[in-house]
Amino acid sequence: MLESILMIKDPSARITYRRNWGDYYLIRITSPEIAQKALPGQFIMARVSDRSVPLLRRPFSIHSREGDSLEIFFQSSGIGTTLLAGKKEGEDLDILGPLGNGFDIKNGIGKKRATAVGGGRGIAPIYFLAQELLAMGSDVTVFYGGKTARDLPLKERFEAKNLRLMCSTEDGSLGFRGFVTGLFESKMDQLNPEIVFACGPDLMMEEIAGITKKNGIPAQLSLESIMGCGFGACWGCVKKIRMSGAEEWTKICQEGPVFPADRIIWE
Amino acid sequence: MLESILMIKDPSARITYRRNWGDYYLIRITSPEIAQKALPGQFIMARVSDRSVPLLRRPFSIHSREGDSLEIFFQSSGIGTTLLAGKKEGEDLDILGPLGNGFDIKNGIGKKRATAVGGGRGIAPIYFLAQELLAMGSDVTVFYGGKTARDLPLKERFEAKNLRLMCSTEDGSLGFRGFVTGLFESKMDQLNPEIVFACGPDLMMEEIAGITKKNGIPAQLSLESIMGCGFGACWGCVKKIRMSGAEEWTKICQEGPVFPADRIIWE
Amino acid sequence: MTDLSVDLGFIKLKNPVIAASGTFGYGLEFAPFMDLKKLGGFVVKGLYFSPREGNPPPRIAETPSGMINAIGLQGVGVKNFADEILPELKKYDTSVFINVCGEDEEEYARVVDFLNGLEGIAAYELNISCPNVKKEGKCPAQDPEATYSVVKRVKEISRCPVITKLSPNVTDIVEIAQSAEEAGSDAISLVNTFLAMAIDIETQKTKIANVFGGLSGPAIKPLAVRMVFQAASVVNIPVLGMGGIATGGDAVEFMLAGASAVQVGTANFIDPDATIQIIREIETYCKNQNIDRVEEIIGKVQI
Amino acid sequence: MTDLSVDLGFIKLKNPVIAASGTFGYGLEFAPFMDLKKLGGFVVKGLYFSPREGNPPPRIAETPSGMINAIGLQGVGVKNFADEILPELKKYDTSVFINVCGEDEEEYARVVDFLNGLEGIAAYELNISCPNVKKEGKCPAQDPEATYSVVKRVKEISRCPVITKLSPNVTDIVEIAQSAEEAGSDAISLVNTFLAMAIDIETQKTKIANVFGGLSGPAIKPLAVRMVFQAASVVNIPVLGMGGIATGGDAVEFMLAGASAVQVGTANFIDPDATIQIIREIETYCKNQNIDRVEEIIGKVQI
Ligand SMILES: Cc1cc2nc3c(=O)[nH]c(=O)nc-3n(C[C@H](O)[C@H](O)[C@H](O)COP(=O)(O)OP(=O)(O)OC[C@H]3O[C@@H](n4cnc5c(N)ncnc54)[C@H](O)[C@@H]3O)c2cc1C
Ligand SMILES: Cc1cc2nc3c(=O)[nH]c(=O)nc-3n(C[C@H](O)[C@H](O)[C@H](O)COP(=O)(O)OP(=O)(O)OC[C@H]3O[C@@H](n4cnc5c(N)ncnc54)[C@H](O)[C@@H]3O)c2cc1C
Ligand SMILES: Cc1cc2nc3c(=O)[nH]c(=O)nc-3n(C[C@H](O)[C@H](O)[C@H](O)COP(=O)(O)O)c2cc1C
Ligand SMILES: Cc1cc2nc3c(=O)[nH]c(=O)nc-3n(C[C@H](O)[C@H](O)[C@H](O)COP(=O)(O)O)c2cc1C
Ligand code: FES
Ligand code: FES
Repeated sequence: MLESILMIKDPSARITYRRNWGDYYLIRITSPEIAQKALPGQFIMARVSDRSVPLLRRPFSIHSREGDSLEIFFQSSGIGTTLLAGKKEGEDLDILGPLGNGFDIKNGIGKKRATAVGGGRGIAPIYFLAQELLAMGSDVTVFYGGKTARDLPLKERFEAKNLRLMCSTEDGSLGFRGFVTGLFESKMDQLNPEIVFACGPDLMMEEIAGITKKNGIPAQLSLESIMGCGFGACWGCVKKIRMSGAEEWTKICQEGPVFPADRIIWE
Repeated sequence: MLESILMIKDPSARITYRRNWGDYYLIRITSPEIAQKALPGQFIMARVSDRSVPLLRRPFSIHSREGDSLEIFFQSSGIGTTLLAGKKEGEDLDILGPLGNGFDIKNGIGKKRATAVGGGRGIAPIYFLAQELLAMGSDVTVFYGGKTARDLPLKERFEAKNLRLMCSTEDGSLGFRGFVTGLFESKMDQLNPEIVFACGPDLMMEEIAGITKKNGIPAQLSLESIMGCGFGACWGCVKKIRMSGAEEWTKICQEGPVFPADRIIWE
Repeated sequence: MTDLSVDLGFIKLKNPVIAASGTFGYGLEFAPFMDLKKLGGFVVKGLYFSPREGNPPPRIAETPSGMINAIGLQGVGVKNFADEILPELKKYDTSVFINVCGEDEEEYARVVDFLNGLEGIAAYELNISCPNVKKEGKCPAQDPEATYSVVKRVKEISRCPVITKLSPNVTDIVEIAQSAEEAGSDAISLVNTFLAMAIDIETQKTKIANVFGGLSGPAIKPLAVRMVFQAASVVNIPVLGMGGIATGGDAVEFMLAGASAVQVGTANFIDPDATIQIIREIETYCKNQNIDRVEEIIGKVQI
Repeated sequence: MTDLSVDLGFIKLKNPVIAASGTFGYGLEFAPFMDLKKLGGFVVKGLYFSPREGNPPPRIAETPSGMINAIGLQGVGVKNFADEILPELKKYDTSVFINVCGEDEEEYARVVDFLNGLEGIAAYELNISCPNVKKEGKCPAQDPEATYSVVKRVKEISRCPVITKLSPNVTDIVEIAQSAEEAGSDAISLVNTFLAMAIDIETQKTKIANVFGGLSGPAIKPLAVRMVFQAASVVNIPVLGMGGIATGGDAVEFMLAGASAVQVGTANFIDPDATIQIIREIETYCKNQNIDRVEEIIGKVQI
């Protein structure tokens, strides 16, 4: 409830920078109030069109924050992301944010030996998270996985930071050959993380949950779901989560998108 | 039927030039097959969006033709014309054309002392018509009316041609003060036209019909109607026209948009 | 090569794409833009016995992802059609369906009786569901008994197969579909347009002179898919699905829901060659999904 | 200054804009984005007697100019609502309507009975029209007798005015509206969502886990306007119109068609302050048209 009071609608967040690598896009937006309040793992809902096709806003993790600006990093796949990819510098974007509860790094949690895993576009919030962890003086390892080398466009961005980066590709064109979960599991003993953060498709999240559970390490996972509103009004985005005892269809947008791995019920 | 066989769909007519005066826009499009066949008074149907809002194509008169290119001249008013106005040089436009039956200037009709009247954006086809009439060696007078001087952006374009131009504005900011039909009527005796062509809103067309009838001069009027298809398939665009004797709801897009004034039934 | 043909029992179509009635004129209007014989077939504009004047304009209004029309079935009547248009259509080597209209049961029968025996008619499609003719939008397809009665009457005299075209403006599409089947209909097609209204807030007048009109286009697709699914789940005759189809993917969606073939309506206005593109896109879909015969996908939605 | 207030007889609203049930949470979700007391009112999410789990996901799918939902009325139940939420809502100084749900007549009565006498309830809105709970989408609002019976039952015990919310999934909206009126309903609201379905052609599964869901949003506006017009033409109780309202112009369209007030649903998801913008736009419209009291436009469409 506290977080949600901070939600803001900024109908004219200015796009100040835009670049792309293939169908991956990075957009920087000036939106002082939202940027200043943003926490890693939170997201925005962007209005990609002023027509009724597509009708709904689209959710994007906050990829980084600098002063009055925030960045999003996304892959253009469907109609909404394609329209967003077509926006130009100087155009305004109508956004809601910061939304949801991000990664919990307060109370010393972030100060530990931390590992963060991002699969594909799921890397988006990991960058913001890693920066905040580093600022806390934490020892950070980032796993970054994708299909091919072309799906790891942020490699250099991460390399420029004072952290350990481990890459994987399914075709072996860069780093470890295989899934990022495989690489992550194989490095478990060596890294011995005290806390794991991850973001990616459901199947990957389920595997991370399994691996961390087996190793007795707490994990926080950022989930995706189709969202009608992004701010708790539609009850459309639910997943089954163990809440104060009972298993409930729980609103990802409001109670999440980040949940402790052991509270997520996999179907 | 003959004309309709010539209809073509050109999904990638290239926009090569675009300019505007306030909310009036001129767009030049390269579309060799359509341009070469175009006759004055014919129109195109432009797909202004690849989404289902707006759903239907929009009709625009052919404003001029030069080699492989044609021009349209329009006022941005609703969603479709606003989207079209936003298209940039170098973009492709999906158009159907040339559609309908234009002004009948064959068989010596165009060689007479001709007067053409355009109100507001209704001036669009008059420019093409005037050029063709001049090419036939006809003596041409053009009446061009609008609300204010700002609504007569094509004045100079016409002045550059070898014709008589008479302008009117409702507020008197340019030329005659009043409706273009008033100016036209007042010049009737002096000009003594043998044939009158006109394009504009229904009320204006009805007045022109009245004036020319009173003076016993044949007139050809270009009508507007909401169009579902533009090529005779939907029966949506009808107006009441006297066809081979009987009064019928007649498809403007196929049998018109230009009709002899004495065949139009005004409701 | 995917086999795109579909067998409706009473007729085999080259492919499952039929142009819908009232949106494809008498077919000829589309000849400049496409090769008509590539179509699975087309349904001509609704025919009453006598020529009809149709409704006064405005007859069309745009709505979000849709359009309202109230053409009022303006048309040439059976005699002119048989004399002047039908002979022309034979040239095009595709299945021609006749959309049969009537003010009452008697008129449906008269239209069919008149056309019976003429060459070049693949089947009749009984339009018992046009909402634009009467102001209240009422039609036989809103009542199971009325549906049964008119279908039965026509089946008794018809020398061609009969497809019954259903209205979506009903509480329970299933009972209407069953009535049509019981009365002997060889297939059903759905949906016709949804009764709709739009008001111009500046003039405070209705955007359609007839007050009400029928809504068509992408807006109605999810409602039409649902009805096709419900109807196809209960009847044993082929279902021709339509409502908002604009792409091959849309056509596939209807087939997965249970349609043996589809009809394309409003999309023809926006793209005169929409049907051809849709056929191509269905083929691509089948290739990507390793489907040899398009018939395999009929009703294959997993629920 | 235009007078935006509307008098429904049993209650006077500041302005004709009410946030629709299920799209405005319990109201509190919107407090960060807007000043709730500027609203004409809002309807809380549908309440059954007991807490409800709702449907499994996916619960939402986008369609052209619309969305399908099958939330399945997940909710806290009357007790939690009365204890924890209703007291919070009093702070906001606007009319709070309770959307009452039930598996059967008995449950509607129990919900009303439980809430009866609590402070801060402007009226009950009987949701006899939710299509997402049962797979077949059936509900009392599809039958005039069932409608009459449940409304009558609730009216007998209710200490608040009762608004009956109608389903658009019917052949004849007029007879249902009349049943509600005869049973003593103080007003009717319409439309609830249209029963719909969408299929993902890649997975060949339905896009909604519940198979069917309800279509809302701009796509349905022309259908909803038509039904509001038909219903308002026959009943003598106020009509609350809704379905696809996204702008002040849309709201005006419903009022011209006969609605005394409007509800805004899906638009709240896209713009949490949609209602506020709509109120402003209605005011601008009235100013431009020289209308002193917004009530003047109710039912004023020229036909
Ligand atoms: C909390 C959250 C944060 C996200 N952050 C990012 C990010 O930083 N970068 C990024 O590239 N993507 C992110 N996504 C996924 C992104 O929102 C979808 O890729 C996007 O909505 C697809 O929209 P579309 O119109 O292009 O695709 P379409 O397939 O046309 O979308 C159709 C509908 O499905 C929804 N949808 C489709 N894919 C997804 C998905 N994977 N997750 C949720 N809804 C989906 C859309 O929102 C829309 O309602 C995030 C999703 C969530 C829930
Ligand atoms: C044969 C013909 C030739 C035309 N030539 C020109 C031209 O050269 N220049 C120009 O500026 N305009 C021309 N028009 C008018 C132009 O088509 C409309 O201004 C345009 O369709 C408006 O679309 P919109 O989406 O901007 O407006 P909206 O108001 O959003 O359109 C809503 C619907 O109404 C229709 N519509 C709105 N106004 C008109 C109108 N006046 N005539 C016909 N349909 C309308 C639209 O096509 C659309 O279906 C012509 C119309 C016709 C019929
Ligand atoms: C302008 C227009 C005219 C129509 N005329 C007829 C008709 O004559 N007979 C008929 O059965 N259906 C008629 N229809 C309905 C269509 O055949 C089809 O059922 C409906 O439009 C839904 O499909 P769509 O969304 O693909 O257009 C007409 C539809 C439109 C838009
Ligand atoms: C996600 C969602 C949930 C809804 N839940 C309810 C509900 O609980 N009770 C109800 O009466 N209507 C419910 N509705 C229907 C709306 O109140 C409204 O009648 C419908 O959405 C049409 O209006 P719209 O097009 O403006 O959304 C719901 C609609 C949506 C989209
Ligand atoms: S997206 Fe609407 S409640 Fe979560
Ligand atoms: S616009 Fe379709 S027939 Fe004229």
